[in-house]
Amino acid sequence: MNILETKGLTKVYGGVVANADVDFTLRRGQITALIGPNGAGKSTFVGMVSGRIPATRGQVFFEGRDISALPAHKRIQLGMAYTFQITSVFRGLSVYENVALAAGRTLSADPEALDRRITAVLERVGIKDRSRQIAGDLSYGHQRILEIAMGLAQDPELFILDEPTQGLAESEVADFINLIRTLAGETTILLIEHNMKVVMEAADYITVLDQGMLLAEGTPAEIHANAAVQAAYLGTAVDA
Amino acid sequence: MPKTENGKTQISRRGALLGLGASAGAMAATGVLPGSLGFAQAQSSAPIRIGFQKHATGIGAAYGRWYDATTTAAVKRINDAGGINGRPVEVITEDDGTDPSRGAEVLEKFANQHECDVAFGTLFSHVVIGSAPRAGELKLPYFVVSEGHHVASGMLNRYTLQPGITDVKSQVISMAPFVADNLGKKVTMIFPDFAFGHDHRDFFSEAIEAQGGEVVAKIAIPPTETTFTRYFPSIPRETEVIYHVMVGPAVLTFVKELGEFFGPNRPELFGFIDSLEAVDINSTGLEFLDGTYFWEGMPRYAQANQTDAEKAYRAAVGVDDNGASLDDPADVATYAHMFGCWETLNIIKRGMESADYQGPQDRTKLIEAVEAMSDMPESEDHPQGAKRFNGKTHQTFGSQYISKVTDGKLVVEHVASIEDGLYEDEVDYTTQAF
Amino acid sequence: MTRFSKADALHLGILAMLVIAFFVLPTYHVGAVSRIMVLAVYAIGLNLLFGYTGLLSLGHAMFFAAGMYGFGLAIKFMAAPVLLAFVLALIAAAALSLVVGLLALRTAGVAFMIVTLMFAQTAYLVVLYFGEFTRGDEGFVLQQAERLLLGFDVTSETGRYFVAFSVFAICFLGFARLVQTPFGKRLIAIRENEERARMLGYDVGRYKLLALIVSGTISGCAGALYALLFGYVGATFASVQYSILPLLWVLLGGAGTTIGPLIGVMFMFYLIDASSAYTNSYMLIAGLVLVLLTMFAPKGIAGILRLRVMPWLP
Amino acid sequence: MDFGPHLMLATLEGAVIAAILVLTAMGLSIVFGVMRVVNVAHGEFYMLGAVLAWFVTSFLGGHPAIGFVAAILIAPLLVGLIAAAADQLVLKHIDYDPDRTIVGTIGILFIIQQTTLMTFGPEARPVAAPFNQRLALPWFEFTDNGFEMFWPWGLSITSYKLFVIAAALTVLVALWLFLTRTRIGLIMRATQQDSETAQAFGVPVGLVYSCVFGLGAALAALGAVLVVPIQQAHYLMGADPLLLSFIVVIIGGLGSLPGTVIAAILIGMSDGIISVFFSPTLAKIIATFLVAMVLVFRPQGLLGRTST
Repeated sequence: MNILETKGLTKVYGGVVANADVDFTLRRGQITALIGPNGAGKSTFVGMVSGRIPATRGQVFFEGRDISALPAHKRIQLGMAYTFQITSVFRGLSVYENVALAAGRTLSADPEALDRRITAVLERVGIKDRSRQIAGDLSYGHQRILEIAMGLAQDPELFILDEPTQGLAESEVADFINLIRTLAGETTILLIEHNMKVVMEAADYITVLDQGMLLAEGTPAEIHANAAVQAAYLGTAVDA
Repeated sequence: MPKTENGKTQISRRGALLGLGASAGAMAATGVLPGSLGFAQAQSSAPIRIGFQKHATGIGAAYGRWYDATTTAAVKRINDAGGINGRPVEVITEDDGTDPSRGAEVLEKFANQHECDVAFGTLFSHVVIGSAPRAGELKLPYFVVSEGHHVASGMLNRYTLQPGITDVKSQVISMAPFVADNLGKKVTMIFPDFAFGHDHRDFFSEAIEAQGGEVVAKIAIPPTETTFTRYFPSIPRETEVIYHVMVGPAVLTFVKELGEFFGPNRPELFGFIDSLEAVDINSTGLEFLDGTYFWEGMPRYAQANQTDAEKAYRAAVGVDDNGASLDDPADVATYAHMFGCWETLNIIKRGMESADYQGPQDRTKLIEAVEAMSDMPESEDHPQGAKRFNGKTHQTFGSQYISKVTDGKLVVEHVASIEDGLYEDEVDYTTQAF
Repeated sequence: MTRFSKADALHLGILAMLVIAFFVLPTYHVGAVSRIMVLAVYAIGLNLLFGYTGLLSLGHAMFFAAGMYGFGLAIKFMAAPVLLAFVLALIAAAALSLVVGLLALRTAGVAFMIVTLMFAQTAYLVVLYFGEFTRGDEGFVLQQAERLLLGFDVTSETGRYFVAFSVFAICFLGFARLVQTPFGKRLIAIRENEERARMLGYDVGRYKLLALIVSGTISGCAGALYALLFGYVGATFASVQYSILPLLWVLLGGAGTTIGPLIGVMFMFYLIDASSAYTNSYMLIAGLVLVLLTMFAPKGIAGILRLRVMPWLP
Repeated sequence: MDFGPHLMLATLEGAVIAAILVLTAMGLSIVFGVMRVVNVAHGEFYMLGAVLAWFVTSFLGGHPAIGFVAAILIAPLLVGLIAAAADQLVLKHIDYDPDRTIVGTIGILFIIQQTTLMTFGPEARPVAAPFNQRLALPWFEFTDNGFEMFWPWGLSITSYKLFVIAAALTVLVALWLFLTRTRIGLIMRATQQDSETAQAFGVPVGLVYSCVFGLGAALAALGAVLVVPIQQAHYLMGADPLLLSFIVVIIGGLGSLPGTVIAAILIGMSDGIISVFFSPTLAKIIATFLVAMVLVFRPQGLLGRTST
């Protein structure tokens, strides 16, 4: 069964159509990349999926259940996790507290389990030694990693990552790809990405959005060979 | 722990002191003697400390300044005449910000920090009511000069007294006969929509009905309002007299807009001078007031039949014949109220002397002595006129003045007698324990 | 773990000092500290909403007044015993905060400031409008005999001090505990980054509403306590001025710290009290101090302490 | 008074209130829009304008018009300079941080208020209007005798109040021209849009802020000079205009000058018009509550754009 489906999902901003009737399915347990040129409506799309942005019309199904009417926090409670395109952590709190807040929604009743989860997640992403640092003082790369840690700490069924590698250094990108690959099978990942290297290396499956509409989908190889995608996207921004 | 030995007290009694020219001596003594030296001596002539709760800031500041001037003048006169029980009087002034919370704090300061013998001088009712419970708990005699009905209504306590100024209920009741007989029977009342205004509304409505008149409309103006014209259309056409009372910094606007609203054909106007207290009635825009009537607690303009006591009082507080400061003719006094400070201080003096007041341990004796007072004839101690103090209700009653604006001056047209303003007792504080 | 006990030690130490203060301070200051503790409870109420949840209310006087009038009117018109009146006061404040919360929390930022300000202004006018019961601006007195707490006289210096102390201690410790709980942490999360908190699955609207209700109820508790201890109920306490004051106390003391409210109230009280002894224009001094303080101690007094000496300050 | 004339009178009076409010709120709106700070001392700049007007007119004496004209030139200028100085001395140093600005401007409020109390005193002092004729207004009605004109009791306005409305309109137009047609105006608006970019393009943002703060205060002072012949100068008169303009700015929509104008008219008029139907205090309760509800259901204000 598909973990996520959308039907006719549409967003109109003051007459401008950002997403037009997007019918989308997401396969369970895989890493799917959502790509498309700037302004293709990728962030709007995941915004509507996660509930941050109210849809003009259309439906969202999660685990077969229609969640179109649910507010964002309810959708997250069903097992989604979401990382922001622009880094969004609790800048005034420590790394540990950041992750504690993420894991705490389900684990706050059991402090020991909570502490175990936090330690495990920090270890996994490799910033355990920074757990007492204030998040705002971290380097940009570490903040992005912290944000991913906050997503993992929620133990999500579906993990939506909105351009996670934006602004990362080359070596950090490589680390990120490794991390993502280890998650395959554990959880379903929806990855919005500009960096084609990441997409090609990390994704099992690719969906292409152009001008708010679904343009193509397929394996990385199929997409690479797709003429329409070439024209709309790869031809213009292949080096992005 | 009595602070003064009997023998010394005898010497410093009033009679003995008169011949000694004591005030200067006593002042000098306290000024010269350091606290540690001549302990007994210093105590016997140590000043009586009166805490003056002053509206120096906040909405009551214009009144506060004149209450201060009157207090200073009254205390100077008392000290010049030998002080109280031979001891000089010292006034400790604290600003209450015209705020009930700060007012209560100030009383605590008087009682516990400055070690005042009594507290005195509050005008605004909310400050009085906010402070009075603390006065009762601190067992500090609290002499207010507020004209509110709070004391006589029984709301306060045995330690709070108002012996120097008539309360609003009495003032209002005593106006009704004149209004009904001379101005008209159909009255529209305009008053501020808070307790002070409601007192006017309730007491006057009742009193005018007793005179065969009626209140045809009651227009309550919200507080902090700065413009008024839009409320005036609610005045019914049949109105014969408009009864107005307003307080606060916007009073002049209120009266001006009333004039602008009516133009040339107005009904009779009867106002409480509160509407123009500290305001020159010859300000531009007030010309229409000519021929209208005002209640005055004490006539602002020196009258043709001015008494010597009034003349002396006026000179002592530094007010000219037009009710303005001697230094600045544009600086108009709150003349209809501030006499209360003068008279209250003289009553404190008389009370302390008849109670043989020595120190805080005699505070209850002081209250009993004041409670025992009754008729007070017009004199330099009571320049506003004769008073009748009701020891049970802790409230004084005096004559009230109705003046007509004539050629830019307020000329007294009618004097309401003490009897006109009497009403049944609502409380007997003397039955309360100290 | 050390961090935990240090904070606890600090809180208990402050309470111990307040007990000692009663025995060593002159009478006047005992009275002053009683009042400071009552007002500090009010400031704690605002601190929860403003300092911890990041919602700046300019209308907290309405909650203070709800408690004060709930208490005072229950005694005046129902002759309720003090304890029952106190409970009614808390219910009144909680109910008002619930209604205000449901409406005002539809807004955020400056709009929230204005909406709370205007609701408070409405509440103030309502107090005046029903002058028949409230005696409007003049207010009314609660007689000594009506202020017996289970037969205990709260109008003596000792009684007043320790009733104020007890309520303060409960609110102070309860508050210190509250901000350590998951609930408290989530409020901080909302203050730090509301959108992030929502996208971690927290029902931000519900948390904000709860914070407002707790905050309003604590403020109402302070209002009822004031009426109980000082025997006066009046509209002044519902005016704008009494919405701005707690904000000033919290900002001066240090917003988002447990000890900030007490420090802020104490500082402001003694600043005015002390400077008024030297000059009539004490507001001028107060104004200068505020300007200097905000220029050189941006996070308030407790904020400076946290920055310089006690980084573990909760 | 009959309903029709009463409503007309309330509307006219409301227009006068709105005229003053629009100037004061405009001042706050510009400051708010460009600098994003809550200036709690704004009402005190208004008060200073009124008080300075009194000083100027009583110093000059002579015909009221001379003093008034002098006051309208001098008071806003002086107040603007004082505000700009406050900006340079205080606000600049706290980096326009929102919380610190609140404390700082409360401090400035205390300082201005107390200084005024010490120099000007606690009295409410009147300033004579340059001219002030009462103008009775007619009312028209269709009766059995056809179209009739009559002069209802009390339906009137003064020439000065009409002048206030006209003056406020003139100032508004001038302000609009200033902001859209002059270089300084453009720089201000550019800074409002994006202060960092403006800085990058060589705009002296610090100086612009001081000018804006001064301009905002000067507008408040101008409103006060216009109002002081109707009301009186008093050291506590700043509280109401502060709250009202604050409300107006938010209701209008942050940073939207047309919104500010509409909201000022709405709020200035609503008070008066609602008072035709209800008793005064109840009318105020209803007006306050309704305006709050506008924000509850339109948090971005009337003409504000939703963020995100």
